[in-house]
Amino acid sequence: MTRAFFALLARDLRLAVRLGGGGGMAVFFFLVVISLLPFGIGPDRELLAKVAPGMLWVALLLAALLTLDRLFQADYEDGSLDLLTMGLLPLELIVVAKALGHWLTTGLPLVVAAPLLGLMLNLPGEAYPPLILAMLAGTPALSFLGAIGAALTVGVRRGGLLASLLVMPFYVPVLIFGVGAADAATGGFAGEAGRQSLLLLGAVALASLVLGPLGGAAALRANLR
Amino acid sequence: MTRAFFALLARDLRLAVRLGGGGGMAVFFFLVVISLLPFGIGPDRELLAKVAPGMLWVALLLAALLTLDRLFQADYEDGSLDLLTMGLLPLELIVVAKALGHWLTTGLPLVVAAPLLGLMLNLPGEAYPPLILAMLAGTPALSFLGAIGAALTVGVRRGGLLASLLVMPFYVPVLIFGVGAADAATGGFAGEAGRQSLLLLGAVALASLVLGPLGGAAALRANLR
Amino acid sequence: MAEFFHMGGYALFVWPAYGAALLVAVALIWQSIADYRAQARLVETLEKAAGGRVRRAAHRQSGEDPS
Amino acid sequence: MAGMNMISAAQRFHAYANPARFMALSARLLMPLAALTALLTGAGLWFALAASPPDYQQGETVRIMYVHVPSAWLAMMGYGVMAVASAVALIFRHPLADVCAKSAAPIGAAFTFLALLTGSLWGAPMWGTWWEWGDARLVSMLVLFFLYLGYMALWATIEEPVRAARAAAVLALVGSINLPVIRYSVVWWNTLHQPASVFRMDGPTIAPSMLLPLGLMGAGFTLLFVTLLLVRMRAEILRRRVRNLRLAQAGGAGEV
Amino acid sequence: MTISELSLSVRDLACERGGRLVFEGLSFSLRGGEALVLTGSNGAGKSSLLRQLAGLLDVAQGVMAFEGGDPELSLGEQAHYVGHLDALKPSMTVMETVSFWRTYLGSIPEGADTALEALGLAHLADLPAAYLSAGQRRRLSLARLIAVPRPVWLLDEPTVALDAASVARLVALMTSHLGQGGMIVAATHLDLGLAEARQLRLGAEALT
Amino acid sequence: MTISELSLSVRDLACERGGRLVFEGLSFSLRGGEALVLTGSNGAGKSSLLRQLAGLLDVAQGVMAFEGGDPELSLGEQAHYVGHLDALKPSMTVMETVSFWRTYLGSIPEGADTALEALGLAHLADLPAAYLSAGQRRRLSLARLIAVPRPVWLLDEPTVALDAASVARLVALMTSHLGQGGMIVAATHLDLGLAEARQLRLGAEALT
Ligand code: HEM
Ligand SMILES: Nc1ncnc2c1ncn2[C@@H]1O[C@H](COP(=O)(O)OP(=O)(O)OP(=O)(O)O)[C@@H](O)[C@H]1O
Ligand SMILES: Nc1ncnc2c1ncn2[C@@H]1O[C@H](COP(=O)(O)OP(=O)(O)OP(=O)(O)O)[C@@H](O)[C@H]1O
Ligand SMILES: [Mg+2]
Ligand SMILES: [Mg+2]
Repeated sequence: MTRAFFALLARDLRLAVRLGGGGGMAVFFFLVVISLLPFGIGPDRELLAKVAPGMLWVALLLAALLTLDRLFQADYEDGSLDLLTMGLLPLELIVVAKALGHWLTTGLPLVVAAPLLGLMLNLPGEAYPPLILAMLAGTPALSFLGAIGAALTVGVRRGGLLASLLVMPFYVPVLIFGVGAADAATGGFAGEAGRQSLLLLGAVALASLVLGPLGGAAALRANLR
Repeated sequence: MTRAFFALLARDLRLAVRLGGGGGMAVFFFLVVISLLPFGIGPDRELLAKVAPGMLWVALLLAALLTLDRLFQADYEDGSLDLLTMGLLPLELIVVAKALGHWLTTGLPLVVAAPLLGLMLNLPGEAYPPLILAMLAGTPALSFLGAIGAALTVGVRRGGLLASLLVMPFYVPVLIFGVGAADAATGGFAGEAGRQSLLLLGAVALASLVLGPLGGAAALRANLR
Repeated sequence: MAEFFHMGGYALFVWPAYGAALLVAVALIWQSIADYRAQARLVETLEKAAGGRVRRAAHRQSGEDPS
Repeated sequence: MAGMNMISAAQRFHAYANPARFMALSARLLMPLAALTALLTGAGLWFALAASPPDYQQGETVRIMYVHVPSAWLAMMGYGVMAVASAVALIFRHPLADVCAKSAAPIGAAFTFLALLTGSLWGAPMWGTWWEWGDARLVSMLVLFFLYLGYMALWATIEEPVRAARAAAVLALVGSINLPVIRYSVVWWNTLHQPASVFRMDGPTIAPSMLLPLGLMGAGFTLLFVTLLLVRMRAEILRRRVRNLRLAQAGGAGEV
Repeated sequence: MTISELSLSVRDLACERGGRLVFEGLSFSLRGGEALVLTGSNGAGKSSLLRQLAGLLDVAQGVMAFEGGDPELSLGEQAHYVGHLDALKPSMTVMETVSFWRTYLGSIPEGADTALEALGLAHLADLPAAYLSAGQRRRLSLARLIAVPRPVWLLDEPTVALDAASVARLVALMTSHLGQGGMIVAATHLDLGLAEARQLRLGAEALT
Repeated sequence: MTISELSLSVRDLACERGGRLVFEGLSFSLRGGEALVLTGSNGAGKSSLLRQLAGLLDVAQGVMAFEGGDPELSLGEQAHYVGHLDALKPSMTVMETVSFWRTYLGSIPEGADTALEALGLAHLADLPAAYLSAGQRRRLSLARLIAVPRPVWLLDEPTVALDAASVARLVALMTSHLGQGGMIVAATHLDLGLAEARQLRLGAEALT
């Protein structure tokens, strides 16, 4: 069972890297979005610094959303998903393997790249530790909650956009607490508020680790018959 | 030939509507992105109004990017694109039909919805006319330039993200002039600067109407053999 | 009467609220009934067009008694 | 083989509440319900607009409350109905349950829209702002609206009713965690929006002169919800019959 | 469709895929009314050859000359290609699919029903393609052949997934096409039972 | 694979797709060592029945009982299903594909080569699946049957796209599986030439 789990995870990682859909692509996308934003807002450095954590989070969310359809759709379309469900691995663990693979190829690289981008956006130094902590806690939630949306739209041709739409409401708390954690540090009133946001973010992340596999597996069951 | 052109356009529109991937979906996505952004930036209303046109444009861009892969990928994967090229319609006109269909189902509905969203972002009233004019000129450019990126990545499995990356640089001028046109009005120094941005945007749009079909057709020719 | 419509200076807020409620309610009611009528008409024409055999099948599959 | 037992159990269940019986029952209920709705809403409107005093603090704007609060209640109740029906549909495979859930969504979405709109219209004079991004209740209400829209989009996109029903039911259930967030947002977070004053453990804290129109409007809106739900469920059942008839005519099901 | 005397001649054709040479030095010629059946083991290059004829794959070397058709059009523009992929849209109905191809490929949309009848799909006309079985999908792809008259048919394993009755129907359609002076190149592993078909066996020496 | 006496009995099975009844009242039983060949016109429900057996499609009505296998596992978890889709990843090589399925479905990854040899794919081991021809792809899907021992094989038109030599190879593999007490349900439009196979003709009366 653990062997099957890791075989699936390894396969997904390998495919992501081969397709060029792995970490590199997500980071590149992230970079481009972040560099588009100043064009949209204008080059005012103060303004930029003020909105930087928010921008980072929004870009993070979009990168996650954009790659959601990689989770199940490809496997569904070529018949692999049918065969995966015929193995001995419970559907819930299949969802976990897929979501984990998604996080390792999108969330994690983005967290690693985030400080660099903060630099581009003129983010003050003391905002980095809480920002990165928050991202480490928040990005798995994005992948695991995303798995529900992806599972709900599997089999819907070109369901990518629909999956984004279904998932967005669930991303809102992650975004709010994530920004809250970073903002608290920037705004000077660090300590309490920031810590609270971080704790809430952690709670959301933990909840998503349970909800994602359960909801995802239920949705797959509904869609695959 | 014109019959073939309109048959293709009608088919694409029909498919977009049937799949629920049509206008409604794009507008919905746009709405959600716009309502996510304030979570990221925080509830400061002045700040929001200041960055509103930029935000609207960035969201517009993302909605266009996200739907790019609808342009050719589906037709490639199921073999339709092969057959389409075996008809009498020149490849350039096939690209025009596809890009036009894309604009009618994403760009146009977004332009219609934009004022409502401006309201949510607290955009001042005098910014609307230039904003909408700019969007009307700019959104076709997004679809036609996007067609080049979509054509370049056709056949690359999960090329959606790659297409976004290729196209982004081309979108930058649209974004800059688009925001310029709206900002000029907000900033009070209407008249000259705004009109100039609008003119430049128009030029970009016209250029894209030529470049898109030519470049798209060339890319398809290279990719399909 | 004028005072009633004036709403203590807040007419601009109170009346749109009620107006919107009315509009939404009417739209919803109208759409629901129109949809029901359209479906009922469709059922009628389809059942008329189909023979008894097919009708029985359709009833069966929507879980209904053939009545 | 547990699945097998499940199916026969579900089929036994179907016998008790089949669509035909529902159609007959709802046809008899519709007219009385509609009449009662009109009566209560009419009376409510009379008290709300004319026969109740302005608030000593909020002046005439308090009259917005009589549409805002019932709309907000029904927005939440609509989702509640949807979630419960979805659970029943998933667990018992009851054929009416997913018809009910699907039909409730547009009504709930409409009330959510109304709550958002009237809230904004009330907020402008009271808080000096149409919308406040920092307020948990407003934001969670907007999220509710998106959940409704997503739910309807999912139904619209999946072609096969059986599959669409199950997928939508999963979404409705997962989304239902938003309901307590809306309800208790005023308690958990520091918000502009005022806390509950009607449905409280220690009884309502609102003046009786306002409680009467509020109660009437609340009852009227609830009845409107129920009436519309019945009409829409009937239309949905007919839609499925149309679909079956079309498919049967297309051939294939001929060998029944 | 008024076909004068058609002729296709292929000389010294080579095909390269993914950097590997699939076949080379392939020559044959075909006239109107004749069918060429391509056989050969898996990977011999049957599908590749058909795609080259259809203009969907580059010709690495060699010459293809098609005469007797419209001189302004390429071979691909005068040919039907039915490949492994079926080019169906799940949400479009059977009728819509055929009508679209009729209009797009240059006929009027009316009259699509005769094509559906020829393939035994008339009773499924209003069904979305998503609901079709494998053989029904295949028949819908094949309906293009009848819906739009084109002189050359390029068929890649056309009988896959078809039941016996449908195979017979297809063979009848092919025979009648040949009778009207049309031309067919078909790849197959089975005996199609076409009365007079020439055989071309690809890469007997190729690795299977 | 130690198979005690297997038996599968299906009683009064019904299948519904897209709201339409495809078949009902279907009953058959099968024991280890036996093959059941499903025939019937296009759209009769062969693929649907196979998916129901594999647990990939809901059973509208009826009972399926499988005995003699692992009592803790469902029929689907003890069966191989080879359907119309081939479940191949274009960027994974032939060897990687087979090794993955070995590990995932519960065997050790080593020994995948015997499966490749059995299907005549050994010389293609390092080629990505994107470069395979239709028949080579099909053989790669079929390699799963040998790579992981499972008592029940559910095959949907397994010979599609295979050349004559490969068909013979597949029939030999099927015969040997039956000889070991395994069970096969296969849908096909062709005569597979299995020595002793029982036939089940679906929906003879159905519209084609
Ligand atoms: C867009 C803005 C608003 C939204 C989304 C909103 C949402 C809600 C919701 C969801 C409820 C139901 C709460 C429950 O029953 O637990 C509610 C109740 C209520 N709202 Fe609002 N509201 C908004 C603006 C306002 C404003 C501006 C006021 C007044 C100044 C207001 C006053 C009230 C009152 C008095 C209640 C009844 C509370 C009770 O008695 O339980 N709301 N609102
Ligand atoms: N897209 C591709 N890229 C690279 N090589 C390919 C591609 N498609 C096929 N090939 C290779 O080209 C050769 C010929 O393939 P082709 O599909 O033409 O064979 P075929 O004769 O049609 O076989 P089959 O009977 O299996 O359909 C094969 O060896 C195959 O590996
Ligand atoms: N995904 C689907 N949704 C709805 N109906 C379907 C679906 N797939 C197949 N059907 C219908 O179910 C019936 C049986 O289909 P099935 O694929 O089982 O047939 P089959 O016997 O395998 O035919 P073939 O020989 O063509 O493969 C057909 O009438 C078809 O229209
Ligand atoms: Mg081939
Ligand atoms: Mg089949």
